[in-house]
Amino acid sequence: MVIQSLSPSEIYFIQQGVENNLRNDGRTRLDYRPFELDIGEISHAVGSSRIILADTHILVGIKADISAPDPLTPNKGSLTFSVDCCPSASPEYEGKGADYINIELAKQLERVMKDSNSMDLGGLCIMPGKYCWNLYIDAIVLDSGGNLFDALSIGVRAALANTRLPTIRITQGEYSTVDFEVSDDPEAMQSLDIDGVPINVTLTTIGNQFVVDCSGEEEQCMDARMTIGVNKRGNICGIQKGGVAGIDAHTINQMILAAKQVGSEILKTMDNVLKDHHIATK
Amino acid sequence: MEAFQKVHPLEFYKKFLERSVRPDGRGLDCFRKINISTGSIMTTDGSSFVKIGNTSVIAGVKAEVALTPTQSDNSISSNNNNNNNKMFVNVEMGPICSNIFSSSKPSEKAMSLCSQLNSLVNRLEINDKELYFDDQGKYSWYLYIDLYCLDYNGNLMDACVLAIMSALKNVKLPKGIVVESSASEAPQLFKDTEQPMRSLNIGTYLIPQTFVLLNDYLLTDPSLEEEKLSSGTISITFNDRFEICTLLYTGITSISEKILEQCLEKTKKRSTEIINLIDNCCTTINNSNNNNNI
Amino acid sequence: MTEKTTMTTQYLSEININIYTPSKRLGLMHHRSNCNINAGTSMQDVDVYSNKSNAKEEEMYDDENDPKTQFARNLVTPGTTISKEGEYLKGHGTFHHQGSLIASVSGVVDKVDKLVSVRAFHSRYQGEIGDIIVGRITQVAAKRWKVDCNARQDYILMLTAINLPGGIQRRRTSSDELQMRNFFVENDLIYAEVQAINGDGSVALHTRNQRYGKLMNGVLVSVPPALIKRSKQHAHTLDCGVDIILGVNGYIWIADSAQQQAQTQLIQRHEKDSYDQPLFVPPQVKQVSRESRQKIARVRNAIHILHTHYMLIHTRSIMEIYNMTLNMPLTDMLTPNKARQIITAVHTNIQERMGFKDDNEENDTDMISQFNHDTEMND
Amino acid sequence: MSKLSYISPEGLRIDGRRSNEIRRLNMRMGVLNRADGSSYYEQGNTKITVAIYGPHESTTQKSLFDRASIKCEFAMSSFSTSERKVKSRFDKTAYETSTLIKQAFESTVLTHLFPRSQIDIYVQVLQSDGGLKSAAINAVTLAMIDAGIPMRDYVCACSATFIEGSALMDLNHMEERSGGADLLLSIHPQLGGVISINMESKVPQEMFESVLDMALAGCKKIYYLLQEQVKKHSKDLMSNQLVG
Amino acid sequence: MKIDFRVTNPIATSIPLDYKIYKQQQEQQKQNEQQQTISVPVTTTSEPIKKRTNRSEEQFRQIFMKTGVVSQASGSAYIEIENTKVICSVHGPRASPKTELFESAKFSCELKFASFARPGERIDYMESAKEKDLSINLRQSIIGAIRLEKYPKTVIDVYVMVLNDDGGVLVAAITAASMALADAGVEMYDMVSACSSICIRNQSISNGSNGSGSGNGSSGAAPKVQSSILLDPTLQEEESKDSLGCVVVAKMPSLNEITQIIQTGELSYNNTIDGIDLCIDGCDKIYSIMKQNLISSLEKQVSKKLE
Repeated sequence: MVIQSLSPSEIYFIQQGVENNLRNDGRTRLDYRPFELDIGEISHAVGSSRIILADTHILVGIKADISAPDPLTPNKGSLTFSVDCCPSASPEYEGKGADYINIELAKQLERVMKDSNSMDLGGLCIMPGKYCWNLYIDAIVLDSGGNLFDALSIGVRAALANTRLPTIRITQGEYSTVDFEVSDDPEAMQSLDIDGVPINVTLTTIGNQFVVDCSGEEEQCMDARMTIGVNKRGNICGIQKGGVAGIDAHTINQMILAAKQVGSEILKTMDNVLKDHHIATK
Repeated sequence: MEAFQKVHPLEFYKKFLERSVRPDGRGLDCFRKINISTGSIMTTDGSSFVKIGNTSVIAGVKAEVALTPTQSDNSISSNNNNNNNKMFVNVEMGPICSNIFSSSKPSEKAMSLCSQLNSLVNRLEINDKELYFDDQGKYSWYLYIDLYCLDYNGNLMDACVLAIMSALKNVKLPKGIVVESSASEAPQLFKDTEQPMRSLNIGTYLIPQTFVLLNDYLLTDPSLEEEKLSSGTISITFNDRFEICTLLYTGITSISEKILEQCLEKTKKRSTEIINLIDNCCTTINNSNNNNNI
Repeated sequence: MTEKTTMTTQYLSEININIYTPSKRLGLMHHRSNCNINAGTSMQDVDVYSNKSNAKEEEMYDDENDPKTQFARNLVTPGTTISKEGEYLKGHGTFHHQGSLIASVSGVVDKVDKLVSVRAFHSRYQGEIGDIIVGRITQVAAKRWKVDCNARQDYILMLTAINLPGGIQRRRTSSDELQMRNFFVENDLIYAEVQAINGDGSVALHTRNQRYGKLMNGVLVSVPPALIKRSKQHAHTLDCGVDIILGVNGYIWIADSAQQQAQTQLIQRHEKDSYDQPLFVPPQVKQVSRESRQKIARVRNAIHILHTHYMLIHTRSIMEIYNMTLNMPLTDMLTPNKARQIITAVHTNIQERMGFKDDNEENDTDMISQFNHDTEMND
Repeated sequence: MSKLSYISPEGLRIDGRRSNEIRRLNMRMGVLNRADGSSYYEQGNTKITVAIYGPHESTTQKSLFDRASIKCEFAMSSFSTSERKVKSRFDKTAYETSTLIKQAFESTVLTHLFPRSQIDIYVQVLQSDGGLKSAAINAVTLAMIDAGIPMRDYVCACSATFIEGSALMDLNHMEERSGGADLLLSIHPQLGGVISINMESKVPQEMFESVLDMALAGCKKIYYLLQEQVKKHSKDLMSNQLVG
Repeated sequence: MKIDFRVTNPIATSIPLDYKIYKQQQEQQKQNEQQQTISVPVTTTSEPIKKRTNRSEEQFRQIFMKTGVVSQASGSAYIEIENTKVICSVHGPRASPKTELFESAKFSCELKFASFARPGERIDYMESAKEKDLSINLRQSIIGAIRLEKYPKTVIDVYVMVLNDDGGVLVAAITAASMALADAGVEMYDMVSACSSICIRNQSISNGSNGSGSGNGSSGAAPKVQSSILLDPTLQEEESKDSLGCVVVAKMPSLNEITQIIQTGELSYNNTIDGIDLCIDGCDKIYSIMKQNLISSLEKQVSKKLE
């Protein structure tokens, strides 16, 4: 089926639904659809996760390699994000169609995850100035049913939680060359601390109300979208507005408050799920 | 009147040329107003902004350091002879300056201009000593000159040459210090910010002049319209000892020596005017000079 | 604006987020997937198949009377030959090859004396004359509209095949052609009937009836067409006060019946007297109350549950789930394991009813008997 | 590379398989909701998902008046191979595989039933450990059946090679890079027709027979497993309705 | 593939560092020579923020604007915010090569950095992700203000070139683009003005650990860090290690609608809200300056035509 485009009366019906806080599928304005999260499924990657949020199906894989760090930040590793909306999500993403969406998604992830120094990149550094870990975080959107920003950030956070990097021992070789051995016994794996890693909460204004986690058809009648990154400490880690229409200042404050609330809720639930997964895969 | 100009541009121009005047009021030989301002870009070692009538070009020079190529490298380097191409010119004509250029594929005009300017820039007799980073000359400066056309209204060649000249005159190079650290690591290069910066003295001046043949009238300093209607363009660059650095003729009809002589005469006449133009723009050298007469 | 502030703060507290382990396990991680035959280390190969490499046309080994095998015998996959001699007629989903009839889709074989056809599980809708469908206008072309009906290609609605406003019958002039846009515009939902199937496979629709026309102020749900049982009547009013149109092509339209009646009366009045001005529907006619919205949402979720569990969709199965989830909050119907509980409960109900065999179903066959061919054909 | 012996003296290969065994298969159908047909196919460590849209109104002008046109796009995810390399969908190998799939299914799908319409096939490789082309063809077959698109027969493909004097079936990445003869065979198992044979390196005549037979046996085995999976999937689908 | 005619230098060149800073680091290294087993190469560490000399925390940098600078474009504008210099040209509603009907105009933005725009090494020409990201944000901010349905089947292109980057590039680009669109006579609901603010950790209180200070896992509690909010930051302030986060707001002042908000870095809820409020009334101030400049430019153009 081609991306559903709705008739004016359907859009009006959805707006009325949002107006009196009962959406087409019975959810209220701040209800999230139940989603399924699975981690550690791709054996080649150091960390991976799969998230199914109703129709949206995203797979995140993380690969790592060792290289010299960026001269500006000698004692920090690096994170690189890339998103690929493959045409199986919708025929619209075929060929060059997906370029802009991929960049926007990847840049939003980078802004939320990297600039807000949420991850302790120091931990990724093996030897300041000489060697550090570079993490390449790649996400594939297999099926898109609305709300890609949130699903992507939850998937990336889960994949980071699942990352296991082999421990490296540095021995001072003669005449100041440095050699190090990679020990790959599964027990002595170094995992990352994802406590500070934020997730996105996207609020969409339909009519003059705003809703969370909008489905594919609700995105058709979206006026404006605001994606807000929230982390466990309740801080705001990145805001980006999308959509054509403007939003007045008062609604923005409310949106940020709602995002903080919903974000901390998701983070809490997510961490228990990751804990049981952790115990299950031990 | 506009309708006639749009429908039959050539006849429209012929009417004017008979009385040896141009539609915008200029005579055949007079030039559009030129103004040059330098030092407007803080992040460069030297910059200039040239505006000839409506054509405006901005030039920025960035100086970077590397090992001076020893004599052996010198022989194999390509044809341009002196200061073994330590200066690199790049021209960008993006969609900013006019809607005929697209951002994806670079235009041929920019490419041809770029190669001409690169060969021209090596005509400036700047001896190697000027570009030495440290006293022994082990390291030397490399100048990257980037030209961006901000408004394309004809006669871009002159604007670019003037921009390069004034930008190079505006260049300030700091004194270099080389610190030999432990054997293994390469020596570290520093610039000494306490001492005053020295400017680059350039051997000669480049005096550019472009003419256009419009059904056997010779027009100087053509605007975009005149360039489009013309059957040939001649561009000449002299240095201050009136030696010809470049002479380019592109056009559909052949031209006689007589016209060439005329062009050479006219350029000679005008060279003094351009030299003091370049000089006075550079005499007001003060870093905070960011006059905004763009 | 003040109303909004109280709205958001009031229910900020009870936000419930629920995360599950995936029901459709992909089993990407090799050794942990529980569905393969013998759990061994990931690299160890399944050699149980190697000795059966020369499997010929293997026999079904289940016992005869279990309904599953009785059904399983009819199951075919592409390429299996249905009959060697050739006296059967070729229906849908089959093709002739060197004299023998071979199935081209995987599905259930329906043999009606000479005609053999195979009905696939998921497949696009194949129009048949007289089918009632719901479609969405994709393009306004010269003298016709192109309509997407979840089918192999867009169906065509000719300008001549619609009722002119005011019910007058006349030849279509070029001025009608110019005002096509005020009949139907892109993305409009229409309720139409298949009029004819042309030689080259393209299908013509018509809306030459009072009931047909543009659908407004409701919700559309799309399901695989195989789940909609072809029956005489497709527009129903469920006893919970919700209008539902089960399009044979898998598009289902749900709307509030009270509001739809008010809307149709308004349109009829408009058709009679002021059909030349454009139709204006006042907001109070468009208004749908919160309770009816809840009913519509419950019906929509019920259909969603039937679709995910691949069960036939018709009024009785919808109402079955509707009544069962009356006391359950709407959002619970979305959660996967709650949905599974509902389905098992529905199964046990049908089991008991099947056991008593007391109900004399109206002509609508119940789900089990639907599968022996004779009853289904005379529908 | 040190002379790695591909077959140990007892006849076992690097990953412990015998010469006539295929890697473990794990398949699922109907994985994606929005696509008409979808499948997830796993052969050893090679993991592929396929989505099929169609037959639907053909968007481009190249719609054929008498039959459906098939479009295929093959993409590898950047974390699919061991070292990370961003492979665009437009590099040579991707095009080569997509045309191979397109031709294989143009001869199998009964395209004359849907004039002027279009079938889109999108193949996405999640993890690649050799045998990409054969795994992709088998995965697309499953997705086609899930989409209910009428086909003459299954299309089963298998690769085979000739290393150190014996023919091996279903190669993984290391065996593919061993430089031996690499043959890809795709057939209609029940109608018996061969759809395509791709052989890149030169092989003596008599060796060719044994490699071909090995590939044929591989295809038959894969066909048996595919059919098993389709039957199981259909039974699951019908189970709700049947038990009632 | 773009054929790259650019003239490149075979020899790899680099930027010499500042000798003064090098000397200070040498002394500092000598003191703690004992623990340091592996010598850390000297790097350009971003120095802490210098107190603002010429303007207070809530004051703008000096702004100069001019429209109609490019004769060939249908509308153009040049803006200088002290050292950030941006030129923008609009090639107004022109026929679109694509044939299919679309009722509202297509709007595309492109932002490019001149290779000498940023301090430090010369940027070689390549379509960097940073430029693409800025173009997307620029388009996002402006598209809400243009009445696209007035120009069916047309394309409006905005090209922005950054000549000198000293912080606030996106702010300058948005202001220049809306001035250029007004100059091109494109119908707009309102001009879009933009403003940025930054949240800086005061040196005195900070406990030295970079990143978000001491808030360890106590969800909801903002880190106990004294921070102040500065308006219109320069590049040095933006990239210093003391900056906690930066907020950019684009707004249509007369309709009082915010068309774009971008926040980077980690800020507590109150800091974010204060930053946004500061930007909002910053936008109103800039809006009045934009109006004056536009009117004076139009007057000059009209007077030139009358002569």
